[in-house]
Amino acid sequence: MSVGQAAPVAAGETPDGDLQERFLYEMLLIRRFEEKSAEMYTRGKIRGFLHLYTGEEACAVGAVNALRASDKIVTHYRDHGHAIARGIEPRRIMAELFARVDGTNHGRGGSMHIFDVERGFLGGYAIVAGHMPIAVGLGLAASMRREDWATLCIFGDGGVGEGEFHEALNLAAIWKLPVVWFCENNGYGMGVPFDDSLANDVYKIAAAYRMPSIRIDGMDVLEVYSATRLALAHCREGNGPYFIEALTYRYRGHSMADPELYRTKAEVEMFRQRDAIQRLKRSMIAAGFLDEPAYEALVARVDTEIDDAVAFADASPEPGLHTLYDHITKERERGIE
Amino acid sequence: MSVGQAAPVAAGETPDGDLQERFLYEMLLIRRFEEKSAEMYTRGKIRGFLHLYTGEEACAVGAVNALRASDKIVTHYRDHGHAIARGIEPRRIMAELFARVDGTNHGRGGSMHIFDVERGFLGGYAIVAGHMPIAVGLGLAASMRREDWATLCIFGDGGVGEGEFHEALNLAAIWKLPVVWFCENNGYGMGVPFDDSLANDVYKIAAAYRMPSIRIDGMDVLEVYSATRLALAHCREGNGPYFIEALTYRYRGHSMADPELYRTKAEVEMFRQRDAIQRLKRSMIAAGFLDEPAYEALVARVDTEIDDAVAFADASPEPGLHTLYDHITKERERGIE
Amino acid sequence: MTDLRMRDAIREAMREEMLRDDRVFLMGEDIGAYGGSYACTRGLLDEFGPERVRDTPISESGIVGAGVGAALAGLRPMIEIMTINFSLVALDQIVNNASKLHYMSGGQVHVPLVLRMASGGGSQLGATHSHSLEGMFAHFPGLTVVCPAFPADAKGLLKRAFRDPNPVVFIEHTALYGSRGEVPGDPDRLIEFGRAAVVRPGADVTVVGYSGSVHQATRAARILAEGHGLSAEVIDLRTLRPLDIATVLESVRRTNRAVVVEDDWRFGGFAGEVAAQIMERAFDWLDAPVARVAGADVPMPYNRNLEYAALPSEEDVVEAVLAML
Amino acid sequence: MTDLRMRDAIREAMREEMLRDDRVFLMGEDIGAYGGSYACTRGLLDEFGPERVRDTPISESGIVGAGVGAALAGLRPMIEIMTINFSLVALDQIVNNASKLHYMSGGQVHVPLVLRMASGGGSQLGATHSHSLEGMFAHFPGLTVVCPAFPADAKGLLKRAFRDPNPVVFIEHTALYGSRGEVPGDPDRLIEFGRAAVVRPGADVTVVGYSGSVHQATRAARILAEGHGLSAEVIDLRTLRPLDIATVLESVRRTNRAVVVEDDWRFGGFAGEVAAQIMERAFDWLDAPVARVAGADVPMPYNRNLEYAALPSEEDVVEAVLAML
Ligand SMILES: Cc1ncc(C[n+]2csc(CCOP(=O)(O)OP(=O)(O)O)c2C)c(N)n1
Ligand SMILES: Cc1ncc(C[n+]2csc(CCOP(=O)(O)OP(=O)(O)O)c2C)c(N)n1
Ligand SMILES: [Mg+2]
Ligand SMILES: [Mg+2]
Repeated sequence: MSVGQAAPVAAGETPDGDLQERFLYEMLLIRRFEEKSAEMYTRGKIRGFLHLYTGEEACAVGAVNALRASDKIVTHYRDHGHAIARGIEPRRIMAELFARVDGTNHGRGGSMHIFDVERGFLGGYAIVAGHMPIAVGLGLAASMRREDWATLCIFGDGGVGEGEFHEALNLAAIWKLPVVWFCENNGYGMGVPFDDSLANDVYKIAAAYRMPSIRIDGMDVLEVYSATRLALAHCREGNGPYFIEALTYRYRGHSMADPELYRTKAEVEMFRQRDAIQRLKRSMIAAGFLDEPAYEALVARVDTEIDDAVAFADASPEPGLHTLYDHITKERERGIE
Repeated sequence: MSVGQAAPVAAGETPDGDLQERFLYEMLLIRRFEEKSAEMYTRGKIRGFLHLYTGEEACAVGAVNALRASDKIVTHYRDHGHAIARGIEPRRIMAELFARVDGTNHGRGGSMHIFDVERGFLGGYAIVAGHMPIAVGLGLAASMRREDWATLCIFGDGGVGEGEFHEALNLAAIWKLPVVWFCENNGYGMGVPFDDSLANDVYKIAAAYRMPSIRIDGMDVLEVYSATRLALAHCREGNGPYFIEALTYRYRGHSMADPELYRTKAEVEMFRQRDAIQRLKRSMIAAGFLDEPAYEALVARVDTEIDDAVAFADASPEPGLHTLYDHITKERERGIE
Repeated sequence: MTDLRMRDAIREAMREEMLRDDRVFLMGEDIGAYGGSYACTRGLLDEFGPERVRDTPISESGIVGAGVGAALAGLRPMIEIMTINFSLVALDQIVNNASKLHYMSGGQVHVPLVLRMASGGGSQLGATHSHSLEGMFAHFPGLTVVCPAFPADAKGLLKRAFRDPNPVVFIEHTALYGSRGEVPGDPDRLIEFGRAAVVRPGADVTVVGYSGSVHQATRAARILAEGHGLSAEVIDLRTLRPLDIATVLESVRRTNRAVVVEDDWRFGGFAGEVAAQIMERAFDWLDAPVARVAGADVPMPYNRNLEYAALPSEEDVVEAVLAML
Repeated sequence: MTDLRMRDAIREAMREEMLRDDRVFLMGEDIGAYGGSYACTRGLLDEFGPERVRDTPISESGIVGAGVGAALAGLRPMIEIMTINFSLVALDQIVNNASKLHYMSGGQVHVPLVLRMASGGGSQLGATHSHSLEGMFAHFPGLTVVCPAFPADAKGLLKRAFRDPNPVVFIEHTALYGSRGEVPGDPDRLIEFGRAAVVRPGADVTVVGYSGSVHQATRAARILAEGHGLSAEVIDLRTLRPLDIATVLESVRRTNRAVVVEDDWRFGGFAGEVAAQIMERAFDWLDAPVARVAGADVPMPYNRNLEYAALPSEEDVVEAVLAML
């Protein structure tokens, strides 16, 4: 897989220094969160499946920062990065990974299913492509109510193989719904190279549904940000859905269980050379937005925040056994209107 | 829906007079079979769902006649025409509609599920698009065994909305399988106009999987025949799948139960003016392949064959109740090798 | 009280709920111009327009998932899955999304979604179009499964479903769409979930059914009364989940005998669950094992005689009752 | 006899059948380069190449349907569905095509297809990834459903599945992949379907399980023997369909008490079918109602303690037995 050509986005307003610093901070925060999660997993504090986002930070930070507070997000199980970029406190996410009551889902969901309804973060989903039709329904609600919020639906390249990809894109297109389809193409669906899985490039398949569809460099946070803003503007103007394929790469295995028999260390190294964080750091320094001491200060802030997250998670109690049967159905009494 | 532009098929060898007469005979046979089936349905001889093919005869006759004996067919529930064109005796099909022991499936299947394994007719399927993955498996078997037979998969425009359309086309494309996808676009999925169902033309969506994809006039049997031959040649040369969208029209309701609230008589009339049978008759007369007496003789032969089919079906016994539990699983003793 | 067909009672419930609550909308294949393949939505497109009565492509998984999404955003969607046979291509959306999101999210979101589907055999539609999968749906925590047998219940339960904050699978037997019954006009008459109905009181045996099988049970009860001097109590479960086992147990403790009737395949069907619960909780009251009268364990054959033999009939119920005396 | 892990016994069965019959091939997500998400196919790609060990896109419905088609054309495909949770998106292919075509076609075609899938909870994978749907599959006529508990059975039953002319759903409990056992080397040793095994003889109570629950039952039997002086007979069903109820009945008629154990949700689960059949056919031998020990009726929670509480344990089995004495 080769990181593709730049997107045809009106370069326009590049984010100012403060915003770029925020991007840098959030990317560092996500990376540190993931490294710490891996550590906590090996220490048995986190269990089940853990899919780390390391290497893909620019996608989450660029795309999610382009949203308004009223917009909605649905994403896949590799969701920590998106949740952090949406402003969910790392401590509440870490507590969820620890399966504690102060976790976003009070310990019921786990790593793959972060929810925060206050922030329009309507979940991480673990059935590949299973959340794409949900994005259609969110778009439908916005359009039927004539509201101007949009839905960002994030999924992986592997999801393109599923029938629901087709059904969802078609429905969004014929109903002209305000949905931004954001495909994080990290080159692999577990161990299967993307090129062996699909008959054509993702963004070309998507274009067949007659929606604007572009491929961007998912390891350039500024490009991701401006492309997503453009896409959202298109949606809000009532022009229907917009498709973005962001080329990126995951540095770690598919999950903590992955023996990584399917790729070489050299390939991973090649992509690490293009690291999105270092790239932004360099350009910010060149532009005079950042210097080494300021960078070190950011890193220090990140470390404190993540250490705090772990302490918070560890201090939080486990849900009591008496809660096992809570939330199977919303109480009907309160339910009846 | 407008019947679209001619296909880019090398006109090449138009079928000789004998073959054209065979096409004419088969189209007349199918139409008469369907008219008689409708009559038998109202008389209670046939029950369940009955989906008639009247108006679409050119698709079945043109496409199926392009096949070799070794090729395989899977199709949808509107399958009488394809079965007749494949040479399955109308009497055995009628007996199946009558639910009798001499029916193709011995009365177990019914109108929607005609099977004749001797003729590589591997069934009519009633879950929309549910047979498309089966065509992938047939293509896979041919390619793994290095055999040169191809599979013709016939489905309707409504099937394009299903996820399995996407999964099947993608699998056939990445594995370069010898499958001809034949979409009978009759303008409606039950009562929903095709244009409201899909974001783009069928053949353009199919083209996104990087297989040759054409739209043809499905009411011109000669065009259907030559296009399908071209597609089959492509498959046999190991070039992978080929997609054909044939524009056609059904004169009758979706099934015998259809109140037809969704279209006008005028629209139906317009398409009847383009009737494929009359069209072939006229061109054959112009070419000197046919004259009125010869045509009348064909019609008379058709009437006799269909009357015989009804008599045969009516005379055939119903399956005995003791057979209820037969064929749930193939006997295991015989099964073990 | 007006005398209505089942399909008209269902339409009336949808219409009233759409008039009451503008968050309610309908989506499905051919529910608009075509009027619904069983005519349940006929006329609603003209009254409410194409946005609230939305025809969809043939994409069950897509539209059920879209229903979940619209429900998450605060709307009250009703998705018509033309028949229960096609719910299999959408099952992942129903099970992994609709039924679980409230629990998985720790109670943050809920999914007020009504899924209507036509079910049952008996019309010679063959193996793929004659399923009765009510029991399969009832197996999943988070789902409510409703199976009305009478027009009045259909209306009261469907209106109740529209006012529930959770996903409700509402299953309609195709053989009952034309059946008539008195239906109360009161637009606020709801029928609570988990309340079985004693549709015919009796003393000698308890016959439990739901949806179509309630009618076989009732016909059998008449035959038993007239032909054999036996009085059978007939119970209509009305909802499979929640299951009102209390009403069943109260009856069985009086009659000391029970037969459970359903169209679905016997092996692994819902009747087994009901039979097991009766045994577990009324063991000492039983004079005979709980009997099951259910569908033959075969894919449904097209032939009429074979299909009739494959489905439970009132004669089968009568036989089962006589066999346990 | 060699001592093998469950996953290695499964691999050995596939490997031997591929060597024996060149019509056999494997297809699934990540079964090639990745080696299978539970390592069952590791090494087979190198030995048999990418055509017979085929990595597929994430298209469960497509690949299961492709398996049906390849089987119709005379091949012997094995489709690995990574986990049973993902079988829901392919269920229509399994039910409406694989299980019915032999019957619908009047016996003209048959579908020799093996569907392997990993099942079960206990690994904190959360609500969508912890299903035990064996009972759901067992409900469909035309399917054979195999649920081995030991490496030797897994090998003998899987080899048997490859030689069957019908679709076989072969379900492997993720918690057992690492478990060890003696496995006969004879490449032609097959285990017939529909033969339950008495894994521990006993006189006071019959405990029935399959797959993972056989081990809970056995541990419980030890506790009952050592702690309570009770002798429990443990029966491993091995296949749910066909179900060997005869072996169960023979045992219950001796012990007069039965407990059925499974991981799946209790309500509408397969244990209910087994309990109902025992009641129907051994009613007069029963000293107490047949008890069910099964999963709690909740979507699986991620938290470890909650998940443990949601799954049946040997303590639950012991309790159930003591409660019926
Ligand atoms: C329907 C379904 N099939 C299979 C899986 C198992 N699975 C989990 S993640 C994954 C790979 C997905 O790859 P991609 O969509 O590219 O996302 P990535 O992990 O690369 O971010 C697979 C096959 C699943 N969760 N759901
Ligand atoms: C999965 C599924 N959904 C819905 C149906 C009900 N149904 C039967 S035919 C049909 C319309 C199909 O239209 P099309 O594919 O264009 O074929 P046509 O009838 O026009 O030949 C529908 C919706 C079905 N059989 N299967
Ligand atoms: Mg990927
Ligand atoms: Mg059509």
